Amino acid sequence: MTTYGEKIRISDLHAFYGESHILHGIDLNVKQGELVTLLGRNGAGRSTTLRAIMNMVGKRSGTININGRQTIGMASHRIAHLGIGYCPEERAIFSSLNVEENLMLPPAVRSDGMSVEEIYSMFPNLYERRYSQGTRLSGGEQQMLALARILRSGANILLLDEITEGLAPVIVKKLGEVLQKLKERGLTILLVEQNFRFAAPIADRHYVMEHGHIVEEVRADELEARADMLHTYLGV
Amino acid sequence: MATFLGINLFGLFGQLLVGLINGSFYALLSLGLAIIFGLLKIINFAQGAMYMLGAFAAWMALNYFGINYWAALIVVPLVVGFAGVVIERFLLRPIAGEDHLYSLLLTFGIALVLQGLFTQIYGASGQPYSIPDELKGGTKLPFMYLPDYRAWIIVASVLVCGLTWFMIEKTRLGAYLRAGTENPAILQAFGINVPLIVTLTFGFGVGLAGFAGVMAAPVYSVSPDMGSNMLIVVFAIVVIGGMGSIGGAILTGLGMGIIEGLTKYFYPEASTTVIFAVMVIVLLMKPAGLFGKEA
Amino acid sequence: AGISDDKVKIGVLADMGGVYADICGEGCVTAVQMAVEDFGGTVLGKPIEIVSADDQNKPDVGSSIVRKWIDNEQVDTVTGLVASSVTGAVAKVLTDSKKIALISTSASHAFTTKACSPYNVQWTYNVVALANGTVKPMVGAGKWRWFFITADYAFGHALESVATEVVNSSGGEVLGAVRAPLGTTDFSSYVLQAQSSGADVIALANAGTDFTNSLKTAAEFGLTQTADVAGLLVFTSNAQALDPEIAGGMKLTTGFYWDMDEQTREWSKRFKERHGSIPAMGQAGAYSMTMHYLKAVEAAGTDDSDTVIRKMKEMKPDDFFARNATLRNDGRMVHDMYQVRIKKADERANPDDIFAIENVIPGEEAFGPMLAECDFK
Amino acid sequence: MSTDYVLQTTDLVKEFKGFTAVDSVSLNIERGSIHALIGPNGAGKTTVFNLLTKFLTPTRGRILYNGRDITTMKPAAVARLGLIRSFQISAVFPHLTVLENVRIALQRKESNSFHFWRSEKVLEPLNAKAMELLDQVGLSEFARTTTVDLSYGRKRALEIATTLALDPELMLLDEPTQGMGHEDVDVVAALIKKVSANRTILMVEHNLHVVSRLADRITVLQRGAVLTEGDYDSVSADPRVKEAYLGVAADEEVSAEGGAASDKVEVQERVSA
Amino acid sequence: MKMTKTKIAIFVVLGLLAPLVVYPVFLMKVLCFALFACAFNLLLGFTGLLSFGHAAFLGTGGYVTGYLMINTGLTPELGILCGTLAAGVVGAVYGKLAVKREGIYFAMVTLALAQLLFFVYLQAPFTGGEDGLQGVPRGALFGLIDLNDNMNLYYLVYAIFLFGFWLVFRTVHSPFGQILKAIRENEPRAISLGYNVTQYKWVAFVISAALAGLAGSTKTLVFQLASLNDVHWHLSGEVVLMTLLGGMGTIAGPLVGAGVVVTIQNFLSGGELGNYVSIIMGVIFIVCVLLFRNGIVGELQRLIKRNFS
Ligand SMILES: Nc1ncnc2c1ncn2[C@@H]1O[C@H](COP(=O)(O)OP(=O)(O)OP(=O)(O)O)[C@@H](O)[C@H]1O
Ligand SMILES: Nc1ncnc2c1ncn2[C@@H]1O[C@H](COP(=O)(O)OP(=O)(O)OP(=O)(O)O)[C@@H](O)[C@H]1O
Ligand SMILES: CC(C)C[C@H](N)C(=O)O
Ligand SMILES: [Mg+2]
Ligand SMILES: [Mg+2]
Repeated sequence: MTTYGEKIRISDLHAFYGESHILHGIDLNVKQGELVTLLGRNGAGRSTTLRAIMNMVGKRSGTININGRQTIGMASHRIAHLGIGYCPEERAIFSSLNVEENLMLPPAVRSDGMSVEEIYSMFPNLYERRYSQGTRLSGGEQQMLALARILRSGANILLLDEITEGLAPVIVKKLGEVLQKLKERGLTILLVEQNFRFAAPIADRHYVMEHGHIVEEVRADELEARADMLHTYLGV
Repeated sequence: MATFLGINLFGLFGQLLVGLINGSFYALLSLGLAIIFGLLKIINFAQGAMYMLGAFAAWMALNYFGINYWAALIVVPLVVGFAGVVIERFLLRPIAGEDHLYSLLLTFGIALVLQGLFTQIYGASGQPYSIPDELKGGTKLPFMYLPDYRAWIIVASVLVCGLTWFMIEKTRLGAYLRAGTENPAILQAFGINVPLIVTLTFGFGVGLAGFAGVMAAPVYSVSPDMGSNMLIVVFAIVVIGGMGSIGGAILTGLGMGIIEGLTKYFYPEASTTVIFAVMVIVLLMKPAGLFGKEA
Repeated sequence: AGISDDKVKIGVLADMGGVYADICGEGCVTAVQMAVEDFGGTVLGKPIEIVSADDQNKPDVGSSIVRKWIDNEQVDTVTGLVASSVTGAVAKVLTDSKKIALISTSASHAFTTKACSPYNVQWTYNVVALANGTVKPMVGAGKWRWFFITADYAFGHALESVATEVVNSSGGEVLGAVRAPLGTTDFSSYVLQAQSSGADVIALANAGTDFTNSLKTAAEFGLTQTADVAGLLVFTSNAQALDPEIAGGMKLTTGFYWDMDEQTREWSKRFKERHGSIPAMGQAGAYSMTMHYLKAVEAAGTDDSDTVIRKMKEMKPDDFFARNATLRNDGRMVHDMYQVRIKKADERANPDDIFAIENVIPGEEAFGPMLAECDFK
Repeated sequence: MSTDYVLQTTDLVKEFKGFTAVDSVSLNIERGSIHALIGPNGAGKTTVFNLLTKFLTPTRGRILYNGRDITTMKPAAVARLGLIRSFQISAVFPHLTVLENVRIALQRKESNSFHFWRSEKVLEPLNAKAMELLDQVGLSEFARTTTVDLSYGRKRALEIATTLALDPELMLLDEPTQGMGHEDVDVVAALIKKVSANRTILMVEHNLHVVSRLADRITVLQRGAVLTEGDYDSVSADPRVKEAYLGVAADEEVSAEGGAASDKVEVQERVSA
Repeated sequence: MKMTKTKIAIFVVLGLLAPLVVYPVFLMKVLCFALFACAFNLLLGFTGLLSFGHAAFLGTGGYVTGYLMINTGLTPELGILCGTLAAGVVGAVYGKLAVKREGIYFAMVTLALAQLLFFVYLQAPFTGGEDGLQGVPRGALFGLIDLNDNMNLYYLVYAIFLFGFWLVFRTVHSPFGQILKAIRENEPRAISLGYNVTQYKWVAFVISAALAGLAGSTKTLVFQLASLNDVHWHLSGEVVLMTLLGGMGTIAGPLVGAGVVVTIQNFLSGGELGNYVSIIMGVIFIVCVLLFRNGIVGELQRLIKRNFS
């Protein structure tokens, strides 16, 4: 079923937290080198989609193919070893580890990850504060660290949840550049983002979610034309 | 007799030393509990039974297989640890998502079964296990006669506690442990086999109790209820130290042993209650324990 | 008159798995079975039955078992009876229901003094005999200053207080005492307390594994080299369990020793064949008193307690165990006691060769006089 | 002073181990008004709420409620004075019925809450009042439903009914429309408007549409401190607010400091441009 | 299971007739433990607090009643009343310390406090230490009815049990019980509604402790003995087992659980199977936790619900 170059293919994905049914049959796919966003209002189920891919929800059904491998029955650490890096919404910096330990924590899932030097040169702040406790970092620095640690692991499929939240504009700009560069390297990115301005210029496609369904798919070149639709789903 | 301000120094130092020895066992056991609690949020009620199991395993190893004390010191913790692995894998994992009270009750059940089993087989009165030849005899200190084996207990357990602390606080594996304590789900999403770590951690924590059991066999008689008597005190120590704090468990364990020793000297009637009294005071002043983080 | 419920049922309450299990556990049951068999299995044409139970050395466990036996299972008398704490509770239940308590192993003298009852019979020994037999000669030999490590319950308290009286009245002095709970596993702090008292004699007012553990610890801390350690109550099985290095030479008092003469050896051999080890004094006592009870039932022609107890006191006990014996009106069986010494390793011909009898104490001297208020006719 | 303030804080500070989450905040909440607290994520809004309702103790500063110093009072005591909050995460008693949920709140005013020797039948007189409240929020037909089975929006409504049952003088609502579909948002906004009669409301809200519709007065927090205060028009025109919260800097550069709301506004601006 | 009038009547009559068929002392033991478990369940099942030290209250009741009956010649009803009050007082003090903590911490704190009391009772002169208080007289109720007669005593115990059972039932279904339920469901919300939840938990704790003391006092009268076993933590564990097995948070569960556990113990005690008691108890714990967390009554209720509604 999988066409060549398709890194993520999801069909009829349902997900639950305990009794509550959150995702109601999601279908989506992401090709290699593509950057795709999930849009939608709060609680639409975008974070849940990423978590479901990582098998971090209560229960899930349907099919999720990563690199052509069905992963619905896989434990989450095995999924990571298919080359996925997940950057959660809540950042999840570990307070009992220092910055460097946080950075070194995820084991390499592929061999061609960024070296520590590369990472420090990209985020000099982290280098300066490498021995301080993880959660003593400013919010922005924590966000950088959360992203940096999955880049180091060599993951080539990135699931990023609201990575610009709480960041100063200059860092946001820089993150945009980083993502652009990663894309050029051939990495595949699934991005959950509230900051539409950030996402629009770098994304190839957008999925719009509502109430646990995917309600629209918009290519980058259709954005202007379908502005009204976006307004209905995302605007107030 | 050396006295100072009416205090019989021989008696005092002697009791302090015995306190330190008891403290060594407290430290080993509460360290195991703290590790398990930290990562799994399980109050392991079977920790005392595992300690008992360690002592019996050493006894059985000697009497059935001719394995001597020194070999038992290595083999038994592994065996007990393996028992822990089995327990975690087949009994605790199925209830991992439930209220933590259930794991407490489950391990309580395990403790009852083990204790009953050994009472049934070996009787309640205990089996003798002699001090290894190398450590028979003692050293004449100015204030008391210190049996070599008791000295060895202090050295060995401080060493093991120290190594464990180092491993958890300073190594990569320890980093996984600490991270797993905070957020196991994310750690697993990074590709780390958290269930395996959890199992091994439980095995390790329990193995520490097994180690303490082997250490205890020659000085306390090997009996089925040796663990349950110890366990409640160790619980109080963990509460005093602050649940889940590794360093806290070690320091509080040793410290409480010493306080108990002091009480035995100055007011022996209170020696069995002093730890609980300290616990009450600590709870009133610092509800999260001496080294615990405020909830 | 006649036999109630068409059978005589004997309950054996003992410690089946605790610190006293070797002293009076399954062994007491075996001894009682032997007595019933030797008696012929029936009395006045009715069968004799035995039930047994584990009291776990806990008064509440013991007394609720006995209550059930009496109310529900037609038990006529209860024997075994090990830890004095349990016996205290059980004897009250038995007296309330007018049943005889055949106390084989409990040592407290209370059962024939301040807690005496017309239904109590105490057979083997008691703390008075132990103190008289062991303590008196030691003080006499110039060991003036004493310190006690005491089992913290009825038995230990009784033994300590009786022994203290003996020490004082013989001109010695008691420097102090520590009380260790029954089943203590680590005696080191108690031993240190004893050591820093500077006493000449550290007396162990405990028994069973408490005794072996405390003696071992005393040896470990070098106490045996600086002072005399006296075991006030030592059973053969405990002496056997100890390294002869540590225990050899210790002097003590016992109510029975298997290797005393032909009679004792004959019975003990039979016992060992069935039970696997030589009999401890309580086990021999349990046999002897069961026998005496059954003889009294036969002689009285009934199992009615009041009649039987009167008969028991009339008849003179006399067998391999009870030498020069009478059962006094207070329920105390007065018989010869023995001062023995634990043999050193090189003296022992075989593993069962443990005590050397040094002296026989006549019963009157060992147990002392009867209290007037306990003179039940 | 002519203005009547229900609640006043002076130089409220909350520090977490060296980190200042709330930095000298002085608020004045006018009686009878709807007052909104807005600001980027992490600005300290929830922390201020927690301070006001005593779930956290201030490091420094004072809180006056009806002129009375409540800085060191216990949460339950403050609630009894009529200062009631609702939670960011839905706060109901899931396994009680909808009616019981409201009744628990009504019971507070009764003197029988410690009466363990009486039948719960003594609570029945409260049912009528409870039904009335449920009616107000449109839940009367669900009175006998177990609360877990309610949809998200209805739980939210129930929570408001419960809070109303205490007849609060000052109601604190933390993101009452969070996680709602826009139909729900409108319903809840209307509900808030309706219940604001005769009481004061202080709310945290990211949805600027709701804020503009409801709020008489708005305080903008940033990095724990008050950035500015005023009515909707003056606040939304303030260039600092534009930069820090709305994310529309003077030169129209992208600013990501804003959270969810700012971006929604931006999308709106973009698509309707 | 709804408590209909007929069901209650059948239940009461069964209890009245039971001693004609079954050994009354056994029945009294079941009733004492059932009352103990009901008291415990008021905390665990209806307030969500797992106390692992409830034996402290049972034992206190027993010791105080025993001591007074032996030494002052008080009539049994007064002895029981004093025991109950004493347990309530200990409960009030322990409760103050314990209710500040939650979940596992609460369990540990109650356990340690109970152990503290255990050691105090072990050494205090008035408890008789290891020997216990032996030969407690049963006396005559109001100085009139001789309680040495097992039948008379049975009906007293039965009446006490019914009272305790009723009180638990009443508490659960009272205005106070409503608040307890709310606290168990969502504590922060209850606080924000203005309830002083520690106060409510404390009151529940005291009621539970006093009822446990009542059970202990009654038990002492039945067995004429108060001993360390009654304050030992094993007993605290046993009452958890009874409640878990019967079904926590159900009204009838503790009664059923106590009945089953006491029957098993009675069946095994004494014989060669003695040591299996603890093994079997342990296995029941494990099986309950793994498979029937709702307990016997809870599972039955579920079955009935599934099949008839
Ligand atoms: N752990 C959980 N347990 C129960 N329900 C949850 C949990 N996490 C999320 N939900 C619910 O699932 C739904 C989808 O949440 P999700 O986090 O996927 O939304 P989102 O689209 O990422 O929105 P947000 O902007 O809030 O991040 C929401 O209604 C939320 O309340
Ligand atoms: N208990 C705490 N310990 C340490 N820091 C805290 C604590 N609680 C909050 N903070 C910090 O205080 C700051 C303010 O948090 P607060 O929750 O008040 O923000 P907010 O304005 O409500 O944000 P949001 O819009 O995301 O809800 C944040 O940086 C947060 O990390
Ligand atoms: C077995 C014996 C040592 C029992 C002890 N003599 C007692 O009375 O308790
Ligand atoms: Mg999200
Ligand atoms: Mg907030």
